[in-house]
Amino acid sequence: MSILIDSQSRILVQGLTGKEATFHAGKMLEYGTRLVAGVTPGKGGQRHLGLPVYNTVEEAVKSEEPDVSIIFVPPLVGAEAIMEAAEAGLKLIVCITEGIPVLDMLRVKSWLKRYQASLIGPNTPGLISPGQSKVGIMPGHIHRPGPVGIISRSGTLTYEAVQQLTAVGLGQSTAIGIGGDPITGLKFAELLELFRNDSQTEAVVLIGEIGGSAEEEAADYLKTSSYPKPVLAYIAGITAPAGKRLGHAGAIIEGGQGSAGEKIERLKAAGVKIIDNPARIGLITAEVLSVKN
Amino acid sequence: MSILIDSQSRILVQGLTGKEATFHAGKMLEYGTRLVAGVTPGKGGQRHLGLPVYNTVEEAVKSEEPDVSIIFVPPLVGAEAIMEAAEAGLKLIVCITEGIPVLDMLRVKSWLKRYQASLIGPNTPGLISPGQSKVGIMPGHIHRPGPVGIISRSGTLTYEAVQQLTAVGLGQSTAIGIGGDPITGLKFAELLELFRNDSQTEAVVLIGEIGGSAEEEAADYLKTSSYPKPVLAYIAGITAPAGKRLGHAGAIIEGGQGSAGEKIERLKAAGVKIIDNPARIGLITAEVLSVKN
Amino acid sequence: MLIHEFQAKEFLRRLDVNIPEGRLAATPAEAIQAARELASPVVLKAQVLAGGRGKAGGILRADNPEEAQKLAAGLLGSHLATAQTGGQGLPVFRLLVEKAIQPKKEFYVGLCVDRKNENLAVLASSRGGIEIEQLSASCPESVKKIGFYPDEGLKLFEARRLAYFLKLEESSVRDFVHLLQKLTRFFIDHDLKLLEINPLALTADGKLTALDARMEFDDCSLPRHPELAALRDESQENELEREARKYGLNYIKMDGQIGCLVNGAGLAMATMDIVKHFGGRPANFLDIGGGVTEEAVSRAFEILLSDDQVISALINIFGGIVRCDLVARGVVKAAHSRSLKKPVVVRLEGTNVAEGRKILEDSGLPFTFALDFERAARLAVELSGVRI
Amino acid sequence: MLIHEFQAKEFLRRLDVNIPEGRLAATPAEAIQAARELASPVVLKAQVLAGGRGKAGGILRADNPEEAQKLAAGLLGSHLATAQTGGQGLPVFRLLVEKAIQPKKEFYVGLCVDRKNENLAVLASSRGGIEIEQLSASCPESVKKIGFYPDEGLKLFEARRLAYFLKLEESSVRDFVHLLQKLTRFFIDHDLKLLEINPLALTADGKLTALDARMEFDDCSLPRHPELAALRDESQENELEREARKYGLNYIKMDGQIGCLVNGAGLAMATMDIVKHFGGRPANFLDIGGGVTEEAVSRAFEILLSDDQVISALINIFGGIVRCDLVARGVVKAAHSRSLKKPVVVRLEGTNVAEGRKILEDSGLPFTFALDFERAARLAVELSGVRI
Repeated sequence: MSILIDSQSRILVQGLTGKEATFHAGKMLEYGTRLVAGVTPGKGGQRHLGLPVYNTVEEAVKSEEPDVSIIFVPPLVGAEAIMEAAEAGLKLIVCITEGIPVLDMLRVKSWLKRYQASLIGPNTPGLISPGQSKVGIMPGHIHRPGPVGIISRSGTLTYEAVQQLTAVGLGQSTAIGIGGDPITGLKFAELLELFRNDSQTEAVVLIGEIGGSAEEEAADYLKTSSYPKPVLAYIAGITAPAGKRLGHAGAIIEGGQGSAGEKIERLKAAGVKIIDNPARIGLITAEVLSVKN
Repeated sequence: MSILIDSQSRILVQGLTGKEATFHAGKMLEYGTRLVAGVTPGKGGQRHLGLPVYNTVEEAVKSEEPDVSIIFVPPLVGAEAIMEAAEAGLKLIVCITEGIPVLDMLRVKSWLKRYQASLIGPNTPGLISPGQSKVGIMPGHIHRPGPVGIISRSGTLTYEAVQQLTAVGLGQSTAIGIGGDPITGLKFAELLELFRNDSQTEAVVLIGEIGGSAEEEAADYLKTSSYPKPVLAYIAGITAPAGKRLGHAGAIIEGGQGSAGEKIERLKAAGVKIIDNPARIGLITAEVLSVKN
Repeated sequence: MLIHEFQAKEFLRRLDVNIPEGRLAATPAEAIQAARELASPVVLKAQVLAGGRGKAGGILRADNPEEAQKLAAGLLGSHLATAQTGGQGLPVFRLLVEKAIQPKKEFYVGLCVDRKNENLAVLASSRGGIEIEQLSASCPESVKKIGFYPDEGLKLFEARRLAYFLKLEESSVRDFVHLLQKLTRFFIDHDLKLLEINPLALTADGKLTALDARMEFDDCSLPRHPELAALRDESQENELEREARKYGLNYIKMDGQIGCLVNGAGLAMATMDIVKHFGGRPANFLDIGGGVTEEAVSRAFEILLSDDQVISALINIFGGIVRCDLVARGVVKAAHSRSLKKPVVVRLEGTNVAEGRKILEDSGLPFTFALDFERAARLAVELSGVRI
Repeated sequence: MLIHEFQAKEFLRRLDVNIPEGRLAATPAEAIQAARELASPVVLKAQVLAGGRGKAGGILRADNPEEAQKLAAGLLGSHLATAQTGGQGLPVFRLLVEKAIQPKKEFYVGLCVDRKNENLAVLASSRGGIEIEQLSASCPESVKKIGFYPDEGLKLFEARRLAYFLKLEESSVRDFVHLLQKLTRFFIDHDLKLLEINPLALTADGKLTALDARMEFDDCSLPRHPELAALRDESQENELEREARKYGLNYIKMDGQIGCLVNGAGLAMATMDIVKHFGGRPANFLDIGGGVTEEAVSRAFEILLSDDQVISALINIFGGIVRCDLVARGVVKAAHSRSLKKPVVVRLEGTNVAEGRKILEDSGLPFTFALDFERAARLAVELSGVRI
């Protein structure tokens, strides 16, 4: 199986004709992702990368019936793009854009409730179900289909984890970047719930980091859900100083909240296997899975 | 039984110390309604009509555990009062205030969705479950407990209907004014659904009027719900000219929509017994009930 | 509260929305002066608070200043009866004299409160110049509606969607989106109930220009917009209705013979309806309201009696908050001052009914009492000369 | 982006929020002049972008102008190290000289983005003057929080609830509600992330006065608030961090010996963590980002090397969008220009890894290659002099 996307997923690219989108849409097509259309206001009627371009998401939905949208637009119109996708009926929206103002994201979250749409990101590399569909900007070739689900707040660190897993012979069911911003769409807990019901997934690796409380919420979820699969976690930022923003807008210890140590304690107490050396994500996951099987 | 309120209902009065509220709270107490507290910002700690007064609804809820609030405040703070009541956890809010701006009411309706609170009104005489509780400004003495549920957009016309029913020996389970404004809380359809499940109620009388589409929605509801009890309706305003507001802010035929004739046709098609003479509401209801029994 | 086209356009001008160059003229001399200043063919537009002016002859084109003067002389001081005004029409005290504009295309744009969906709606159509109700009925696919909430406002993508629906060229899409943003902001900030630009013209130079504008404010919100209250034009109201409003009465003049005085809007409508049910014709809607004074009741009854069409009167009071004795005293006072000659049927019910009845009986005036609603209505109809 | 107290107070002044009368002083002479004009005991407040100034000696009282001058001379030009600044502290270039105020009571009022609840929050406490984190930890019942949404704003009843929680007298309730309305409006309109008034004083004459003010704007939103960008004070940033920011690099100086150059924030944190895991101490966080240029990589490596505490360096690149050859060229350029002597461990992975490695090898510079993440980290730690 996999979660959220598979080989049947029909993908729309918002902002398709932009430079970054053009590059990554090309890579997605190479990977075999079913891109069906693009949207760029004012360029409706053109074709780009062989795909039809529409002025509005509504028109694209009517003609091409996509079920997932991936967004590459400038940050100040990012919130609008997400809202437009949700309103047009897309149930999964992946926002790559970095730098969307935080108040805009609060408005987006309220908006999404009205439409039962799921958001991945913003400021995310996207997600991939190896061998089926890549909806994001991650290097496709390092992935293999397999039993490990990955949920991560990071980009390159996820690639690192994926490569380690692939190197020890463990493929991935779906690998998802939830995004590095303070306010994001789906987080660890909701995605754990999806992996729970996915037959392909045998273990889930969480890659968290300082800031916010997504990891703590995951711990609360796991504590009360008798989760049937092993969950492992690496939390980045054990060396991070308080009050400093480490690259990601969301990676900051504020008012004493959101430290890596606190997150690790909470996850450990919820039965999660903590990985304290980020170079051993692959090895430790393999150990856990071999013990289980 | 009865719906929404009964002898156990604990009532809070927002704006209790005002002139109108004082008068009507007195009448409600005379009727036997269980008023438990009042709220007037700045008068917290005082007593009024023997009731404790609080500064905020939150405090009143904490101390007196009301489950219904009735609101008598000036129109420009009416929306705030409703929101405060919903936010404090009250599940039924009755707003007597007339003249709340329509954009305020749109905001209120969005707000209420978040709290699963039901609103009656604004610009309503309130509601009464005869012999049990009167939460409103209607003359209590004309009511009798009995089998007829009443839902009305009007005030004095409802009193007229009640008196006619009482005169022919038919009491009322609950009589509810839904309010004469363009945007109101519960409307005919939702209240019909409540009467459906009320064992005391054997028939429901709707008193509608020109403007809006609440009657049409009731017709749509009845058409698809195999409603188990007879429903009768009188629609006021068959003589109303288009484009003129007849007293109630909501009673206006706009853009050819909302005429009494249209409403009557729709209700008739949904199996509702139409009463075309407002002086015969009591008699016709008695006929329908005697045929049924 | 409706405002005049020229007032609405002044708001648009302040929002930097394009409007035709124009002048207000209250006399033919001002009209010729305006036409000269505008130095081109002009349009004279009667400023009355009703739609349908074009078909009713309230919008006229003048090719030169002299023609403008002549046409203005005909319009000013006249009454303009449109499909929306009723028979007598509304007095024309001012004309808006505007440079005539030749649009390439005309659109409809409207914002309103959507009662059914409990939000705001923006409507647009590529068939401007036609009433929206007519358009929605005859050609619904030419109208697109988008709902939005006052706290959220209209999103850019929603405005863009309408622009593409109208098949605007890319250069106009941005202007249109910008226009809608300004209109929705204004609508929300000023508590409007209706804002229409019809037609919105696309001119030869590619500009979007508001050729007409209609704005209605929410009366309930006027206390928080004191600057708006001054825009009310009482000359456009029926004299009796205006007089009634001063006393907090809801009075609407109609064309029948039976004057009705009632407390409560629903009961007032029902009273009109039952009059019609028995073959009579109501002369008015009149709700004296809940917080009425004796003085206001007296004025209400005077207003009712001062309508020459009224043959008989029907007083129907279900006293709750309103006390029957108060109503009776007001009625007697008015009846005396107008030396009442018309037959009056009275039905009193509720609070202080005995006192009320006694006051009426003791007045020595020719009131006819009825015990219930139906008998009261039948009597009033019969007394108006209709045989039941 | 944090702004200074005096800048935040200027915003408050424009909102008609009471603030103490004050002057900005950049020299002791200006300080004495300010104290004379204020004609009363004054408070001198060091303008540095960090909290905890009071305890660190950055807020001083002067009873007369001469004392003000003397204290100003001590503060101006010095570095102020508070609990929030780290060891070196921040330079004091300006003082806010304010009339000393004797409050009857002090409150805390703060607005912030609530990540967990995904809305905005207003917090209030009757124990002003203390850091809110401390207060929440030591005395949670003294803090009340109310959440609200940016599109809806704070409702009056919510503001009133806070006022009653603070046990304000009725005369101050209205002022407080009014104050909160202004602050929330400002917060939302200007895309703030944090706004604190701490303490908010109730003075003897019953006025609510902001004795201190802290505002942080959302960097992401600055492009739509061009007027705010000018408020940035670069003097308050670490020189290397400021230099890095110019090139779009995320660099945070720390106190270790191993310089790290990484692409991606998560991998950069993980690289610091693994260094610590093997007993080393990272000298910095450095994420070169996804859209980096050769020039920026070169500057990044120069910045890293210019830190005298750095003994060894660790370059960890997982090429995706970033190409290894581009990074290699930038690194070689910097190494040449700084005549590299420190040991540098390199781990390259992903896009164009072979080309990158070749460029490094051909440079003739002393790079040590490691095949994977763990070996790279161990080597760098060992080369920094730690025995594993």
